Amino acid sequence: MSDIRAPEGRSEPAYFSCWDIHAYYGESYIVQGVSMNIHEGEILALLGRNGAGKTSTLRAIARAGDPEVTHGEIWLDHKPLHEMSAHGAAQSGVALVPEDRRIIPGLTVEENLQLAQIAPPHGWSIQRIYELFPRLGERRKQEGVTLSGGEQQMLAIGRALARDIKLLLLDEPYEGLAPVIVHEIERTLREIRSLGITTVIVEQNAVAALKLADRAVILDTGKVVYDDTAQHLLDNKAMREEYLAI
Amino acid sequence: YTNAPGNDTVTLGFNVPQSGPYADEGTDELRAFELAVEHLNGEGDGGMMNTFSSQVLEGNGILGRKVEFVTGDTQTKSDAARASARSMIERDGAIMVSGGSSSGVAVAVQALCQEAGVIFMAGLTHANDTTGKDKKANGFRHFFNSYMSGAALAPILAQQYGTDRNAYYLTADYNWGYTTEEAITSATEAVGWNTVNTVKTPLTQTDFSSYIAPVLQSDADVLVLVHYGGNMVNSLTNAVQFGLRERQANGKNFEIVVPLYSELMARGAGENIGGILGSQNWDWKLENQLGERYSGTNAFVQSFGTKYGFPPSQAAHTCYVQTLLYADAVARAGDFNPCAVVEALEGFEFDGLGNGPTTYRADDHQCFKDVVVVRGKENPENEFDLVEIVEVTPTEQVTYAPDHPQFAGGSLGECNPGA
Amino acid sequence: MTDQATDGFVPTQSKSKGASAGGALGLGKKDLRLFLLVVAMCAFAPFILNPFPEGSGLAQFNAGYPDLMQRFVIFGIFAIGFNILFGLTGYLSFGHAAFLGVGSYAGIWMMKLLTLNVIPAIIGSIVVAGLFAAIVGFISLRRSGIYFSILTLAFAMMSFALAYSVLTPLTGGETGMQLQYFDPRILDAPLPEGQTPRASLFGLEMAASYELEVGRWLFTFNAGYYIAAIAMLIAFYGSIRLFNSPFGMMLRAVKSNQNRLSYTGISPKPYTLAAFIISGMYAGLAGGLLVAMDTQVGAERMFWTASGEVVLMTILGGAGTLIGPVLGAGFIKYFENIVSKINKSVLEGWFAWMPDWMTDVTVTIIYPFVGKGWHLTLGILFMAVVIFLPGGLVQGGQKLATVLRRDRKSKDAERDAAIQRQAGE
Amino acid sequence: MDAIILQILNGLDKGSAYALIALGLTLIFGTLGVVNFAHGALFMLGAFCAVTFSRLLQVSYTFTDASRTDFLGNPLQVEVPYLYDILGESAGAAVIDWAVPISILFAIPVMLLIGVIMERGLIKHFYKRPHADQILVTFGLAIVLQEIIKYFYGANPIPTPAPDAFIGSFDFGAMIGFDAGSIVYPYWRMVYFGFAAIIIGAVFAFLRFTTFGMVVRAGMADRETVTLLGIDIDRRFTIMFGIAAAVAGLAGVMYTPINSPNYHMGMDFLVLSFVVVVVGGMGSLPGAVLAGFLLGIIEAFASMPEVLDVLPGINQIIIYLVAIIVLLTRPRGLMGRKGVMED
Amino acid sequence: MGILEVTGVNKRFGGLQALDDVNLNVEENTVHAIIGPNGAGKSTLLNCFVGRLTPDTGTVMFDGQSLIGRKPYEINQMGVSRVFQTPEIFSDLTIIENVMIPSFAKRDGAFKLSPFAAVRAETEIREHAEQMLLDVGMADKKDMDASAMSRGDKRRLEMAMCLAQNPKLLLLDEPTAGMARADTNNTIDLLKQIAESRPITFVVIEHDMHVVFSLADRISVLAQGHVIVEDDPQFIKGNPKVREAYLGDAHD
Ligand SMILES: Nc1ncnc2c1ncn2[C@@H]1O[C@H](COP(=O)(O)OP(=O)(O)OP(=O)(O)O)[C@@H](O)[C@H]1O
Ligand SMILES: Nc1ncnc2c1ncn2[C@@H]1O[C@H](COP(=O)(O)OP(=O)(O)OP(=O)(O)O)[C@@H](O)[C@H]1O
Ligand SMILES: CC(C)C[C@H](N)C(=O)O
Ligand SMILES: [Mg+2]
Ligand SMILES: [Mg+2]
Repeated sequence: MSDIRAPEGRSEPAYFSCWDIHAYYGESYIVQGVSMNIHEGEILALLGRNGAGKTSTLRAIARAGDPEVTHGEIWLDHKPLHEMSAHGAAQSGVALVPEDRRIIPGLTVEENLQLAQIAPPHGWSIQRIYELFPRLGERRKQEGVTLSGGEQQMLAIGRALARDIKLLLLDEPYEGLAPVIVHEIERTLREIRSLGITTVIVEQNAVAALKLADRAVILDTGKVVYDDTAQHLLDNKAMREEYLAI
Repeated sequence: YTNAPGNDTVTLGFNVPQSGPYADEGTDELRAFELAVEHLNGEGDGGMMNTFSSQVLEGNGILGRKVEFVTGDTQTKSDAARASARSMIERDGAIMVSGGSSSGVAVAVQALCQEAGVIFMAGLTHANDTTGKDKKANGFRHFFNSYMSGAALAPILAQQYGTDRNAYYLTADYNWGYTTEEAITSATEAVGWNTVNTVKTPLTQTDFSSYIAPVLQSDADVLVLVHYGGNMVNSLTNAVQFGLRERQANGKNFEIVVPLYSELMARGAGENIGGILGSQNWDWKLENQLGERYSGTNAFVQSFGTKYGFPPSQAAHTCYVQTLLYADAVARAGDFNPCAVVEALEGFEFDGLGNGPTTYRADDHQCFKDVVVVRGKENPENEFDLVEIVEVTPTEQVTYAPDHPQFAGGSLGECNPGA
Repeated sequence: MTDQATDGFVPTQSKSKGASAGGALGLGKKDLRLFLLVVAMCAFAPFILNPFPEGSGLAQFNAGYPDLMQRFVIFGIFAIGFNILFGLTGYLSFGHAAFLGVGSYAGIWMMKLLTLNVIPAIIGSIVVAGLFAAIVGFISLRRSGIYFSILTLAFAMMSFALAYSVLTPLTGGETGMQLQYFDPRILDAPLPEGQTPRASLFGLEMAASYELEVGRWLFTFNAGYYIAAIAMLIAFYGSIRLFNSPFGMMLRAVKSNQNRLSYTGISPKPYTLAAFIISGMYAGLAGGLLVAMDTQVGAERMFWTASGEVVLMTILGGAGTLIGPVLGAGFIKYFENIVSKINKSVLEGWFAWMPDWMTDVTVTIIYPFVGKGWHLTLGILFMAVVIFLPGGLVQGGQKLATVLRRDRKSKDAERDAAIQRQAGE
Repeated sequence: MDAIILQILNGLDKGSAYALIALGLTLIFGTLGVVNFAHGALFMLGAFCAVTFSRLLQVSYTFTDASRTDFLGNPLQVEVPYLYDILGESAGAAVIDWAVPISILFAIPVMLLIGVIMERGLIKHFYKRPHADQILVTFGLAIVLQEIIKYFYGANPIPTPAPDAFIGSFDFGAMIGFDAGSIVYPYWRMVYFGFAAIIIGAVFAFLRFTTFGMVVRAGMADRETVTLLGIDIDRRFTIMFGIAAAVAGLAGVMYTPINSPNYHMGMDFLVLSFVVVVVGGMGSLPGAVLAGFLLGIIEAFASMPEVLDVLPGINQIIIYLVAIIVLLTRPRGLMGRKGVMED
Repeated sequence: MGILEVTGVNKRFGGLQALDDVNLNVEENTVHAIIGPNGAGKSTLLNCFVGRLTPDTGTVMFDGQSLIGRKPYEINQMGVSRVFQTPEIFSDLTIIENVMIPSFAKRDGAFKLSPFAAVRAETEIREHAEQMLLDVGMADKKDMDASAMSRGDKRRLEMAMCLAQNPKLLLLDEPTAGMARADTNNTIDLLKQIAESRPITFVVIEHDMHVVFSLADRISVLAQGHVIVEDDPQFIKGNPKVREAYLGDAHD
């Protein structure tokens, strides 16, 4: 982890960096000093076993209320996220696609998308999202939470794209998706990268994630145990076996 | 006997509503109690102690014991009132409990005092039952009651509005409402009035419009509001809103009657009370307007008004009087023993306490005295001068036999001195 | 299976209660300790609640007189019962006072019709309240959440309204129901005219007290209180057992996820209904004891504010905890009965030692909060407790302890981080 | 027939009071998910805004009139409102006469401010807390507010009449061909009805034609996700609360001429308004309004003597009986949304 | 004669035909996988088995008895357990309590009034629950609150809860979604081992083809509410219909 430095001291400023974050759920000490740097337009795969703290790290970055960050700095495009509230961070360009999708009950598919376009800055038009996921267009008047699992996942990603984002945090985006759709989303993510959006992807399907990603970070019990290129990890059998069992 | 006082002090318990709708009435009662204690202890100007026909009180407390008091909140709930009274008796050693602003509370606390062996000097309670089916040997009521209201009002109603009237009743749907409705209907029917309808309204009702509206459809030309407190303020206000006061029915002016008046209610109803008849136990203008017979009134108003800056209500008056009567009875008996007090009060005849000559009847521990019939002023000069005295119905007319059907059942039992 | 290392992770505290062996009476060690503590507090309440000598200024704060001690334990029972429903299943009944009231009416009618002995009255109260709860529960439990609350509220308000008015012959209405010497009482000899009927337990009158004078202190040991306290201890014991039973666990599961419970093969409805009925019977017991201690029933004890009061007692003390509801009940009853009795002259007495102007200022400042202002103090305390002690008095205490611990821990973390930082540079 | 028309009028009017209170309550309770036991207190505070305002208009100086005496025989202190000096006696009196309607202008900012302070200072910390805690804290607040009012204004009702122009009643009967005087309706109640309709319409329009309502609903269902979409939900909750407080307050202001306000009028209405909201169905504004009118009309009919003769005492329980029947036949009240406060 | 027989099941949500004449026959003691694109109606079908939904038409027979119209708990008591797509657990209870409850349900039936028994004394049930947790690899967390679990752990917990009942038919809706690869493999092993050690039938919905092909004895493919193919695993991969509707071209 020698390339991780305090933001001030970097030679080449990373687009996104978080530095030594510690976070708690109440009493439970979960994120135990995570640091990482990502360059603009890169995709980083954040891997690790169940309970390693991946979700917690993403939530800490997005400034969700839980877990509570007690220490550390988070910078996105020279803006200090660690000083912001969740909505402030979101307006600065962070979008979290949470692991349980969090479709808002009581709202239709379309309303769920509209909701994302209330606060500035706006991203894709709703029409464009329907073009990407025609299934959502068909179901636009249906209550979001009655969608099938996969459809909900599409909606959650669509909701993120409806905002003009700089950093996309994807928590297990392939979970529960049929293989065809996984391909679809992979293609979308590549497109997103081509737009210059920086992405962190948490995924149990490590091979799929690594194929997509430029870099990989492995977490174990809340600490970074690996931080290097994705290709390197794909090649490093020992590492893969130890932390990913693949 | 229970809570026998020591040689220095004696403790009285003043149990009044301090929260809930009657809190202001309770506050006024408490003012009167404090004033009475002051006078008993020889402070202040002595108030009605100077005009009281019995002159055994010396201003040195009661039998030389300085009077102390404890207060409590009845919340106008029988449970809470009993809890408060029990703490006065069990913890503070009160030998007499007084106060209260409803019959529900009075009956409940009176029964408690009977059990515990202390004296209960009822405050504001108007239902017949307090000295009727629920009477107790240890309990005494100075205030008048439903029957007396009916008996006092009926002749004056007949005189003012004629004997050919159709009356429509809105009655509070609880015990006091029932006894008052019964008293007024039977008294007015006796002078020739006709009862068109009696409708019960819930205690918790706040908007009475849907009860007033059917009055318009009936052939009634009088509306009797057997309501008290907030119920009365609202039902009267609503009735006036519906134009009942300007209404003509059966070729006569439509009239509204409120059998039991109170100054505080009158204040709450504002200008709506103008011209409306009702009855009272006492009024602070009695002596000024009707002279000597009601001596004591001015003395009390003077000392109350000087201390607090406004004239006392009838609730304050009855509580003050009850305290003096208790102290006087102890002094006359020379003993705090409740049974001695009961004996001293039973059949006691007195004067100079503002109501004219009065008797505590032995059979039911009810005071018999004149009843004041009042009418709401059309243009009151200030917020304390809301009613004018129409007439005073003399004692004889409001007296009834102890076994009158409206008071049937129950028995005083024997005085209980407690432990 | 992979070994899921959890070192460095601090698991949240286990909630399972006193799972360890040891203890007696079928209770775990921790519960047994709590129970014995409560037993001791009940036994010595006349001392504990009367800490100030008679006649001293602070005697105003003494609560060790029979009426209030009885109320503490009786409302404790009421709240314990309410907590069985609300604390375990999460169903918030807003009409629980109806069961207390119905229990009281049943109790007083037993005393009127059968005997002045309190045993049949109390049993009658429990049975009738339980039956009433079965009906109300059966209907109300068809709905959940706020809909359930409003259904129970509606039943209670109907009970109140009817008892206060139309049912006056049965309930005494506004004046409440009292015993009369002429009540039939078929098991007792008839009372002579005018005699006051008194509740008793095989001849031991509820009002009977023994007074102990120690120096300037006066302690009252009241028969009624001890009988109510024993009932409370039994009720409390029952609630501990119930909390730790599989039944209690199912009730907590109902609260947590009813859906999962039904897909696990358990029918939630009979569990919640049973909890509702048990809780109604506790309320009935409390109602029965109220009439046993003070032989009258007022309809107001079924008004919605009375139902609200038990909700407040439970939350204030700590819903779902064993002892919380009892503390909450004590707290509210103390304010109702003690603070409401502090009047201006009492205040003046306390501060008489100050210079006159200071007495006046002090009394003027304090006066709005006591006496007729007791509601204000209570309201402020309600707010203070929820704001500063989330989870009520009991959990508030526990949280306070953990906050202290947590402070230490985060400091440790920061130190660790600082060390790491140095190492990194 | 005329009796029935009259009771429908009465029911509509009662209903508009219920609907207005329930509307404010459901904005907080059904939409923000806070069990606000202080809502009645807000209604009461609104009423006391009117009282306070009319007292402010009547701030007076005193002079001693030696020719008259007070009840103790001392020279009489006569009070003259400053307003008489400022505007002249007749204009001053006219303004004082119109105190209640004018005080709307006074009440709106005051109630908005109270609502905002209440939300910022207290309620916002309770969105995530269990409903039970919300009950405890708002009940505490309600007690505190009403005790403060009691301290300054006493427990007795305070007459606060409508302007003279609205005193008296309108003879509908004569207009639609019944006997004169058989169907009369007080002017002020008609004003109240119209006022309620306007407020209800305005709130609906606001929530319907802006995305505000959707955002707040979403925020209540899942606060965190909404924040993560960049929306400052706290601010919107505050605004919502302010609006609800203002609606409650205005309902209170306009109600004062109908029933003299007193410090516990909020508690008197509280339970009823909860029943109305729940019968209407949680989270549904139209439901709350509909239930308000429904219960108002049913209550009016239950208080007719003809009905009471058949079913004595039905007026005591009718509201609760109807509530039970509705809730048993329609699981989520008249128009409730699924999942709102069902657990 | 299968243990679970589904004939002609239709379910409509408003304008959407979610299930369109579904027929399915699950043989006893086999692993039957249902795959299909998102929104095909797989979860809806399971909902019709456990009493969460009632089909508009059609029959569902389990062990010779109809499941239609029965309450969820009755169906469970007949021996049908289900793992949900989004974990359904008792989040306010501890892990061990979560697993004890199903054991109680199995032993005591749908309702048993036992207010004075002590959970503490139920050693048998506790030990059984501990064993289940050991099986899914969560023994060390047994006293934690279930709400504090990570998502993968919640899924494993739910599995333990279902296994604790020793059901005749276990319905698994994406049991390994969100599970780490290592645990996915362990779960496959566990399910296989269970399938071998006792008489049990599995119906598995899964998008992870690795899991499907490791476990399934037979596979039904659902698309747009309709069973388009039912076959043995080896024939599924190559089926053009399946490739088009579900697997996509890239898959091999
Ligand atoms: N709300 C919470 N309270 C307490 N502890 C929590 C909470 N949420 C998660 N944890 C704990 O934090 C640790 C990390 O959880 P996290 O959800 O970040 O893991 P993860 O890496 O995303 O795992 P998974 O792959 O299973 O989703 C776990 O041990 C979990 O038990
Ligand atoms: N309650 C409902 N109301 C309306 N439509 C619904 C409802 N439940 C499900 N649907 C629709 O029915 C279809 C089938 O849903 P289902 O959840 O069964 O899909 P699935 O096959 O399980 O998909 P996935 O693999 O994504 O979980 C979906 O299009 C969904 O939107
Ligand atoms: C006279 C009043 C205070 C009325 C009261 N309700 C009573 O019963 O007496
Ligand atoms: Mg995760
Ligand atoms: Mg599914």
